[in-house]
Amino acid sequence: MNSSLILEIAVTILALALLLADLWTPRNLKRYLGYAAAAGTGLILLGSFAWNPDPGSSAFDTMYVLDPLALYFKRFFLFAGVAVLLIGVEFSDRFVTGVTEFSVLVLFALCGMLFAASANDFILVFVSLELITVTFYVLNSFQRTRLVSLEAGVKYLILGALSTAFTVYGIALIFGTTGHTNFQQIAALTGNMTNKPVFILGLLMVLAGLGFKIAAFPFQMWAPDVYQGSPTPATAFLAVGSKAAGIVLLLRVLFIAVPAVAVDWTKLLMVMSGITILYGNLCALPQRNLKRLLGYSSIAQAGYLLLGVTAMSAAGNSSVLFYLTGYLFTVLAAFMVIAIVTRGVDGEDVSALAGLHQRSPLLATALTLSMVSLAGIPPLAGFFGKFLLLKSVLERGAIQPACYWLVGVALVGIVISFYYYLGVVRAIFWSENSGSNERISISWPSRAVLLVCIGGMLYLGLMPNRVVNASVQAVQVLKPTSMPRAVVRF
Amino acid sequence: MSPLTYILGWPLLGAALVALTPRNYRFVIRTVALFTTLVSMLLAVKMFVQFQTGIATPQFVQKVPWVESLGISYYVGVDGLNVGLVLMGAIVAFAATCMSWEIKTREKEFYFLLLTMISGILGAFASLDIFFLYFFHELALIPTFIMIGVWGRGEEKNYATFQITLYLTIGALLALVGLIVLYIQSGAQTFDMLELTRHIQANPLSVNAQNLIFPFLLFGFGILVSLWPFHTWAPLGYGSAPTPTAMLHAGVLKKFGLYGLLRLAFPLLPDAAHGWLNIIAILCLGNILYVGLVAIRQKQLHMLIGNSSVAHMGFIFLGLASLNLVGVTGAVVIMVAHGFLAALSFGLGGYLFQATGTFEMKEWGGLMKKMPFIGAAFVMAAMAGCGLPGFANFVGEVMVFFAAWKTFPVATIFALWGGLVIGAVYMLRAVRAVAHGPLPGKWAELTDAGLWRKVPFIILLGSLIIFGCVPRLLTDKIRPNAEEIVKMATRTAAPKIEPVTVGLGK
Amino acid sequence: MFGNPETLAWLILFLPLLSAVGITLFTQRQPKVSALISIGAVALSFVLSCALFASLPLDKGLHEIAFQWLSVGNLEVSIGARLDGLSLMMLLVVTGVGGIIHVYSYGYMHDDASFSRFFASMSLFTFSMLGIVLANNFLQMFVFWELVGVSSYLLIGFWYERASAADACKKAFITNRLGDFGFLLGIIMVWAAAGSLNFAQLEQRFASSPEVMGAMATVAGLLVFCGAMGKSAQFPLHVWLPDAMEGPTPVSALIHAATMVAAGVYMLCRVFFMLNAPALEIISWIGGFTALLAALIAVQQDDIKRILAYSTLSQLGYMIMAVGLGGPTAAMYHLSTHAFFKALLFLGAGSIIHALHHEQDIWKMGGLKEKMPVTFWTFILGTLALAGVPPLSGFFSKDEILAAAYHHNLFLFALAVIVAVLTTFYMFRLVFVALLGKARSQAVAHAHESPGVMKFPLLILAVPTVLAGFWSIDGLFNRQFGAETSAHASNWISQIFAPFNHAPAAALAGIGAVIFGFSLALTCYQNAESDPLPKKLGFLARAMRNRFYFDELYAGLIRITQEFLASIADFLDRWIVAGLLVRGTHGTTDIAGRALRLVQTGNLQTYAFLFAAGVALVLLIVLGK
Amino acid sequence: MHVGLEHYLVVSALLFNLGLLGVIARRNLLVIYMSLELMLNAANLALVSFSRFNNNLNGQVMVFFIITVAAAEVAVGLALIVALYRKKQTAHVEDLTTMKL
Repeated sequence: MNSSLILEIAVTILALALLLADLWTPRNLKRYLGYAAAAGTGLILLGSFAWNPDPGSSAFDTMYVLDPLALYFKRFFLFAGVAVLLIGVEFSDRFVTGVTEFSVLVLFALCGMLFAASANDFILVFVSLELITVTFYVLNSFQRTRLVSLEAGVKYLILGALSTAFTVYGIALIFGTTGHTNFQQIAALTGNMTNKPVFILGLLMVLAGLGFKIAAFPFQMWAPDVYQGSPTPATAFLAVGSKAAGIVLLLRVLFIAVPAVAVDWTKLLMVMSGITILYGNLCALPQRNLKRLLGYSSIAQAGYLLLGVTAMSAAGNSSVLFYLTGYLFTVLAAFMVIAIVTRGVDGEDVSALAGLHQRSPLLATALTLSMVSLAGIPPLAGFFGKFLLLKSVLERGAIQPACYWLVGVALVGIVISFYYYLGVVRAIFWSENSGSNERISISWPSRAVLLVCIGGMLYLGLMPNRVVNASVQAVQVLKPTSMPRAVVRF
Repeated sequence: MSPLTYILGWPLLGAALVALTPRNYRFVIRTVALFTTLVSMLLAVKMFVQFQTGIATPQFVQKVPWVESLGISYYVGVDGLNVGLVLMGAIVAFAATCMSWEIKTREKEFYFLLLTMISGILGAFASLDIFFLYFFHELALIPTFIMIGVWGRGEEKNYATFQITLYLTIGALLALVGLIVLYIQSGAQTFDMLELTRHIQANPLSVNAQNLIFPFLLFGFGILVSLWPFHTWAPLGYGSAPTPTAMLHAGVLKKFGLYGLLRLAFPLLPDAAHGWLNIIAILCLGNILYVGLVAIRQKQLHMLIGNSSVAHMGFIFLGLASLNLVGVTGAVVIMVAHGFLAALSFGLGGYLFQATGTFEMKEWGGLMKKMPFIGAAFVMAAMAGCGLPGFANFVGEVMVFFAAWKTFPVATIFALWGGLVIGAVYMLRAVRAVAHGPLPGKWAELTDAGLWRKVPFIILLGSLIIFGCVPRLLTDKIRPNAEEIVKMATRTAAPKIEPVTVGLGK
Repeated sequence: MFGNPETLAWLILFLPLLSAVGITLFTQRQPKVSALISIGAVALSFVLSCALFASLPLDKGLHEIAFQWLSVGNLEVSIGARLDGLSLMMLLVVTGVGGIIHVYSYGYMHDDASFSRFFASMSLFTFSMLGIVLANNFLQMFVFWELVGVSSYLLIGFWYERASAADACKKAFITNRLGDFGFLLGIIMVWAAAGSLNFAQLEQRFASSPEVMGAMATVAGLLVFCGAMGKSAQFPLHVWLPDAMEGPTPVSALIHAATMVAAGVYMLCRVFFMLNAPALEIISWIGGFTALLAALIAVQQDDIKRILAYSTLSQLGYMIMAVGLGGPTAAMYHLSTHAFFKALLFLGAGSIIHALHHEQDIWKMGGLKEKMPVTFWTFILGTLALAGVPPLSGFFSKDEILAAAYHHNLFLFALAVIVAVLTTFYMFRLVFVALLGKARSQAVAHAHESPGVMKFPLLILAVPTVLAGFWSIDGLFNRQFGAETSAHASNWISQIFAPFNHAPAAALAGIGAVIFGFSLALTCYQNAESDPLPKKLGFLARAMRNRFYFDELYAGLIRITQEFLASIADFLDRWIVAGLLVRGTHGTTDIAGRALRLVQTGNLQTYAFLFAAGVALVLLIVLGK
Repeated sequence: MHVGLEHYLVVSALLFNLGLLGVIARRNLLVIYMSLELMLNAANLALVSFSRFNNNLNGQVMVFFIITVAAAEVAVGLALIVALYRKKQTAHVEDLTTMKL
């Protein structure tokens, strides 16, 4: 057993330990187990920075690889895990039972994500995806006294299972046509597989499964309902973790398993990303429910992420990573705020934010900054992220003029998004305050998370240099260089 | 540390302080804002005085690498083209902060946004790095929208906010795309303007690439400058904006588009630019004549001023389009002059609105009687607006006319008509309606501006007159760079046909 | 240091500016001080002008001093002073007459609230006018041209509370702007073709190569003339001058009689070298036509100031015509003398109006001879001079014009003679109705002579009115324009008869015109109760009274052109661009959003179906190609 | 007759589509859920037949994974559906549309 699995193992052990500890913890102290989980995950995160494995190391005979890309995403997921666990504690008084189970489930999902980060084989793709999905069935319906939560759970259950079915069948077809499930081996063959319909069909079905995870058109239908219904921490994890897992798997499949096919699919990806952007932004425009709004916005964001993928270049991939990192802080801050603000009130209507700047300047600042960052306004992470994405696509435009149209669509999306994002800001500062006016108390861990998220947004916006370099270096394992060097063709 | 860093840093510092001050310490907030902008104004004046005339290379430069892998760096410095603009920006910024007394609600948020906007503006004009040029502009743009949306006035406020957001965001994004493509196509792997310029001079872009990029820049920047027919956002937007915002945006931030065209579009894409010159000349007539006529029809002062400020943009475009030393220099002079003028007239309009609570010109009349200072300032603003000698606008406009005659005789004739006749018509109508004529009884108790209220107007008028009487203060500084720009822009490049290879990734 | 012309010239130019600035900034509250500053400034510059005039040997080349104001590429503009006979004579006229009028207004305006503002504007005007006079290049002339425009705007609109005054100043400025539009265009053409703005250099260029302007020569000349049209209120831009009488009377005297309106003529003489034959032809016709038109209108006006205004118009027409006929000497000569006697007349009128408490209708005056003798006699002198009765100054200058017309163009000569007749007629109509006869209103009953500060200016002005003919001003100008100096006898007896020697027909015609006009006026208006002409002339009289309906005509023109276009543009902006396009985009986006949302039915089977459909779609996109 | 790979694949494809049809057409959650299991098993069948005909056991391994995961999925899913039934007294999808638009 080599050391490359150490993070996954640590997380699993932590989860099991929590389950045991839960047996002896008196009811009123259970929420502290949540803190413990967060702390433990935090320690693992810090440890991951201390620990640097040799790049090529792998496990389960190359089914699982530990390359810089994997490490980048593992840290990403671990941070997300810490934040979500703390959001969960904030939220715990709204669970009838099983505060600890919630944390444990989060940890299991996290474990799945960690595996997904280094999946190098379709079997592991399937297993890790399932680990994530199945735990999310429970997480989404965790407020089992609230009908919306159950409904969200069921919808996610059916549609998730459906997407799994497609993925699995796709994998079956790929295996059938290539006789392999390992990425490298498939890559070795794809040169002459590109014209085999069955193979392409299988690949597409896998793509559908991943598209479902990142909520990209045409597999995005579930997102708004599930985002709205699920408990806020679960939604946060869904928005950040499972989307990121989908992205990393998409990158790996496209650029490691089937780079040759990936190039042929540029057009497809462009169409998907363009429509996703428009769909998400347009639907978000009339939206009043905050979590549903973020659901639609997360669809739009998926579209932006796909922009980077369509660039088919190292620049594109690294910008995807950068954007995702910014998105991490942004969205976590937003959901943390929502979790705290909606503590008393039922439902998450935008009006709940009225007078927030008086009730709690910190929350107001955090939510404002995250909205501004999502809208892509300097000096925050979102601005530089969008800048990188557009830049990479425009570079692609030099060989594929269609990219200019895609950029045009993206711009339209950005303009539209201004309205609803700034609308939220408006609601925070300038809607007449109807609701209660007492100050909101925030526990210091949540406060810490918020500050870290704000810091992250500003850091990525104001001094992106290190993260950019890190992402550039992380995506070197992906091989977009297997494409012909592009030439301007006007 | 370059003085420019301080000039744009002080307002930012002020913004931070305001953010940290409790909202009920109104006085502290105001003082902080006034003090920081005052300091940055004084620094700007000092810089302008110390600026060495006759050198084309940027001065007071400071360069800090930001993202090496993309060749982005925080790079500020001034040469002839932007030294005047930075000075003007700082002065207008202070004046606008002085005018902010009219804001009575949520001062904390307002001053925070105002100071952010100010430092964004100054940064945009001080930057020699394309990325930061855009970055700062965007930083200044967003507060504008919020300020109009929240502290704006008039029944059409919401529509105005929507419209200005729509137009300006689209304009900015188009420009951004153009800039990125320029960066990519140049293959210079740097956003540093000077290096990029050098690189492109060494190996010009292919004509196709230029033809691809130029429209993005022209229309992107054009929308930002309310180039006809993308101008309707401006009058309504300014009319609905709170006075300081209108002063800052109409006066300073709006010039960003022109600055971009002058700095990047024309010199770096000469071949494409030549194809567009005639169209620009026609569009700028749209500004001068069409918008001028619209201004004649306005019944409300803020709409009239707004339209007139749009009309003035036409002269600048004409100057740029004439692409010769005199024209370009004149254009830059107008940029500076119009900055003061727009701030002045919007400031006066705002003052009258505060005093009387209306913009309807038929409601007013004979206000000169009750407020001699404001009235006199208003008359002077109107005169400057219709290009009276002694005010800086005249210098620029006359230079533009002289320059444009050789390239676009017909356009020049129309522009002259627009500047001398139409301008006079609507400006004097305004004076006639506002300051002259019998005084309606209801304004009997109006009083003139007190000493402190006079300060911003005096500063702005002073600057207008100084540069109007001693234009060489500006023109001598501008000339060397204008020469460079013209040389590059009129270079008949033998465009390389063999394709530029674009590294996907490095 | 006062010896060298530089300092003198600069002082002369900038003293009034200093006083204007000083008054505006510091002495708003002390009217008397302001008045003294202003008067002192103009008086001092008059003295200095005399010194300059004496110190400069005019026949030895021209003195030109300048500093560079603007220099970019091939556009070089300097603010300078060109000192030659033309400018020096003009300096004397402006500062001299101006000074006297300043003094006069001290009395006339003494009870006005904004005394300081008045004198500030007067100083500003003097400064601008001096700038025009001294200008050594086109752009400087244009700069001060504009400044003169704005200061006259301020002075006409001095009583801005009065709607009529407010409208008048607006009208004056915009009409002038129309002229300036042509003027600047002409300047630009000249610069583009001849490559310089400096008068001296241009003169050489034109002398060395007459075809320098090429085809544009005539056009450019006429465009430059447009400027003169505006300032000197020549047809068709003449409409503003009579309305300008809304200003205080001293202003009318200074600006709209003596100096500003003369600027046009002065400018034409200054740039005479660039006017070619066709241009001159047109100029002369326009001048002649204006002279006739204005004279006709003047015949039927009842407002004393308007009568004088129209007579000014027609005299300006004379001068312009003279220039057109190639006689800048005559033009400038008449300009100078006209400045004296017209100022005198206006000040006289002002003193009458002042005495009658701002009564301006001549039919409500009369019988002032005993009440205000000084005013009466000086006014009579002015009238005679204007009519051109020998040996008063007006006779000589007018005679030179008639002579010029006689030599060049007989038709214009006839026209000029007719104008001369009309001039005598309306002036004596004015005298008979307003001054002689018996009092026609209460106001007259207790009218009394004006105070000394207003009387003495009249007396002082009366001197040149009478004697200017013997100062050989024309000789000065002749030297300037290099024409042959007309034979000037030493003693004044022979000088009186000089006109009869060199152009007897013209001189006799002039005198005949005077006699004829006078007898007409005598028959019609000696102690007439009301105006007999309307009955005699019918429609023509009504047309004259209504200024031949020019204002109405122009109003209509503006309505159907500018206003119409403006309303169209406004409509497009308000409804098509802002309304349709922008709101449309907004609407469609919003609707699109709401429509798209409908897909989210909330039914998971819909979603499942769409998921499968999505897969099919993707399949189609990839395998379809 | 000789039964080849194609036959197995056709069957599995039929199963898959039947399952999909069930998911889309049937109203009862339990039935829908069973149809989903059907789809998974279609995949299993494909995998098994592929590995049988390619003499490659990875497919079989995959099948084991799928069966295990499916079992877990069913456990969770049924629990969820029961919880829902308790709460709402219905297991019909058209009753699950409180969140829409």
